[in-house]
Amino acid sequence: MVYCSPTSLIVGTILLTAENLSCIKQDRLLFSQLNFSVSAGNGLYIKGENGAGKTSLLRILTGLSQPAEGSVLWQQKDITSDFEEYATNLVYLGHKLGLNGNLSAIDNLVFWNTVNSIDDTTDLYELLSLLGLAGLEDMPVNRLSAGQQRRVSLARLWLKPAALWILDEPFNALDVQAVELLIDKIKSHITGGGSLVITSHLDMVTRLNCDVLHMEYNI
Amino acid sequence: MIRVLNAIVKREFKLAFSGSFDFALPLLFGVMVISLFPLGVSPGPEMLQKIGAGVIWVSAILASLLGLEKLFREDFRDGSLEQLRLSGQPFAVILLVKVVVHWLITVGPILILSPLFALFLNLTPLMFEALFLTLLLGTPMLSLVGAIAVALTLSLEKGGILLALLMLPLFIPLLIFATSAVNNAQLQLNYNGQLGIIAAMLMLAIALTPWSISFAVKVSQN
Amino acid sequence: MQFASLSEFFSMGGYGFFVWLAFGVSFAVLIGLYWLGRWQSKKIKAGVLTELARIERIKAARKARQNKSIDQGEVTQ
Amino acid sequence: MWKWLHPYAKTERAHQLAGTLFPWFALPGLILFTLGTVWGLVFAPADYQQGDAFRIIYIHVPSALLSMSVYASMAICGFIGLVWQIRTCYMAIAAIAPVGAVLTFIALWTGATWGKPMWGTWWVWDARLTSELILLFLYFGIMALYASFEDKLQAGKAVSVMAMVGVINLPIIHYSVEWWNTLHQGATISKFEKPSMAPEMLWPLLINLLGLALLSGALVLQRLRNEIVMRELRRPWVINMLKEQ
Repeated sequence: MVYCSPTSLIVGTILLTAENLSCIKQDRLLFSQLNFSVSAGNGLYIKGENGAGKTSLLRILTGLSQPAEGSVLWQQKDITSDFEEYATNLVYLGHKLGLNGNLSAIDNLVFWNTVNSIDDTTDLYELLSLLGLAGLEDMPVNRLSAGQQRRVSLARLWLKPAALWILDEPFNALDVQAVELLIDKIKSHITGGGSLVITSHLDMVTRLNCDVLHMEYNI
Repeated sequence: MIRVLNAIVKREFKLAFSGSFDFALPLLFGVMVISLFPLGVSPGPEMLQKIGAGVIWVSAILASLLGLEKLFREDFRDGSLEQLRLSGQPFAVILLVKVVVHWLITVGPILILSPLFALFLNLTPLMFEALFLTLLLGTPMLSLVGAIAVALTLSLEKGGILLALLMLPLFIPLLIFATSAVNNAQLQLNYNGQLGIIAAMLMLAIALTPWSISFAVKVSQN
Repeated sequence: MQFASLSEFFSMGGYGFFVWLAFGVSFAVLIGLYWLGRWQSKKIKAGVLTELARIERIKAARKARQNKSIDQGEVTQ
Repeated sequence: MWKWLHPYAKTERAHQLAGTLFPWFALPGLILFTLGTVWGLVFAPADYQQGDAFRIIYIHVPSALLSMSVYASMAICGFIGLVWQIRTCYMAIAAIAPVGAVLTFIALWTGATWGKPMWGTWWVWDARLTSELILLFLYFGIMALYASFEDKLQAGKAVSVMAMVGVINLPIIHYSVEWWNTLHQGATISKFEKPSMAPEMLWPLLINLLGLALLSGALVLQRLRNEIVMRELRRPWVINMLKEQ
């Protein structure tokens, strides 16, 4: 398995392309004919009111949902043609954190590392203390607060050298320090040649110098 | 790949046996259903021997239904299933491993305690042998086919009764052949035919279900 | 013609009750299904009107909100 | 603009097609069904063993045969829908399932009313009645599953999978039940089996089969039209069509 580590990409190459995407949820057309691309060293900030379909769009970009029309391309190839390869280049943080509440932060991350075939070189304890979770590493995740749980899930951004980050409201429940930490991490990811698709209701994202896609609530 | 599967197996066992007795609930449920029958029908040893195979199999089906409900549910709710799908590993294989481990954890105890059931319902040793073999070959099929329905109802709040409505009709052939095998054993007849049919159904399930389960999960995640 | 008289036809050789019960209920169920479909289609038509009204409300609310934000000098895309 | 309108155009076309086809199914179906029923009830000879109770066969056998094949057609729709991603197929499943359930119910009901004079009891665990009962559960499962989803596209995919699982199981269920039946009560079954039928008995049966098939088709088309309208409520063509009426 070959990783597309962010640094190996030339800034400006188009990585992710959305072609004519449209999405229907509960018989309502959320969006249609959406075209955009995200290149290496660039981010896309998706803005829009509740119910505009931001999360649905993000899930389509990850390949978890199928669009009603159109396709998502990764380096000019349809993601469904080799989904496993696409997935190795992707970190997705959604509304659901993907952490089992009965397992500790360490157990969760070690498991995630293994299934993602990431060799354990990072010191997880060090990483978790960087995220402000020192001393909570081996506590079952459901005993942590919402913000702490989200920090655990953010650790994935440090662990997997993926070219594309798709982050759905990553700042939710985070305190100021954690927000700053995450913004720094995202900035270094982008300057390192990675690319990013992000939604947020916070204006923090304007500091990231991203392209903006405004989605309207479609009746 | 082996490392990944190993990690999944370990995680499932850890979750099943860490503190909670959830894994034993289907077994307890099965034992209780079985012990209701002598009370409800008649405690006469001959009567029990006659209905024994059917009772044990119906209880096994209900118990595995109860156990299956939990399969995937927690992982779907907390998003682990999404992360697994985005892990770059073949999703169908991962899910198949989860089903197999789930079968070991919830149905395994039922198999181990099946001598007790045979004792309760006055089955002869020959009948027990047939019962054990049919359970061994039949219950994996229950788990595999049931997993499709479970995966389809993941995103629904009220899974339980709908799940029963979807799955129970599909299990009728298994019930018929399994009980008839045990009844044959009671009459000291050959029951290889029935076992063969159950084995064939299991093979068919192994061949077709992994793909269907992963497709069904994807439908739920959509 | 197998029956000499009408009353003989209705009695169906003594099985009249069962034969007419079988046919009667079957016809009733089929006709019932047809009428259910008719009734549904009427209900849908009524539903469309409420749906259209809802869309109008959303549009109006959005317009009002846009006007307000323009008044406050916000830039909207 | 046109490109994303394309899939809706398809449902619009399906809606029109269903509307055009409806009278072609309904009228011949009605005529044939009436013809077959009158023939069966009035002109066909009575069975020498069962007398006039035998005439229930003219509704029981067509509905029993159709209930099975309707399930198969539902699974075919599901397969087409999943493979080619056609939303109209999912809607067709939703339209077919209640019709199939009604046919199954008719088969069960007429079987019971036939059984009472023949066996002296309303219900016997006879092979055909048992498989029809299981089939009814399968239909109920499909309908309940479809109704449970908020998102009907997801519902359509789910019932497609379920219908295909069901259709693989249906022959297994059918033969296992038949086998089980011969095992347990070989004696009663012969009474219910179709006697070798004289042509004057067979013709009305075939006519009724065709008539009921066409009528079921008409009912499916009617429900399909409803389902399409319900699902495409926001499309301009639906709104215009409903406003015109």
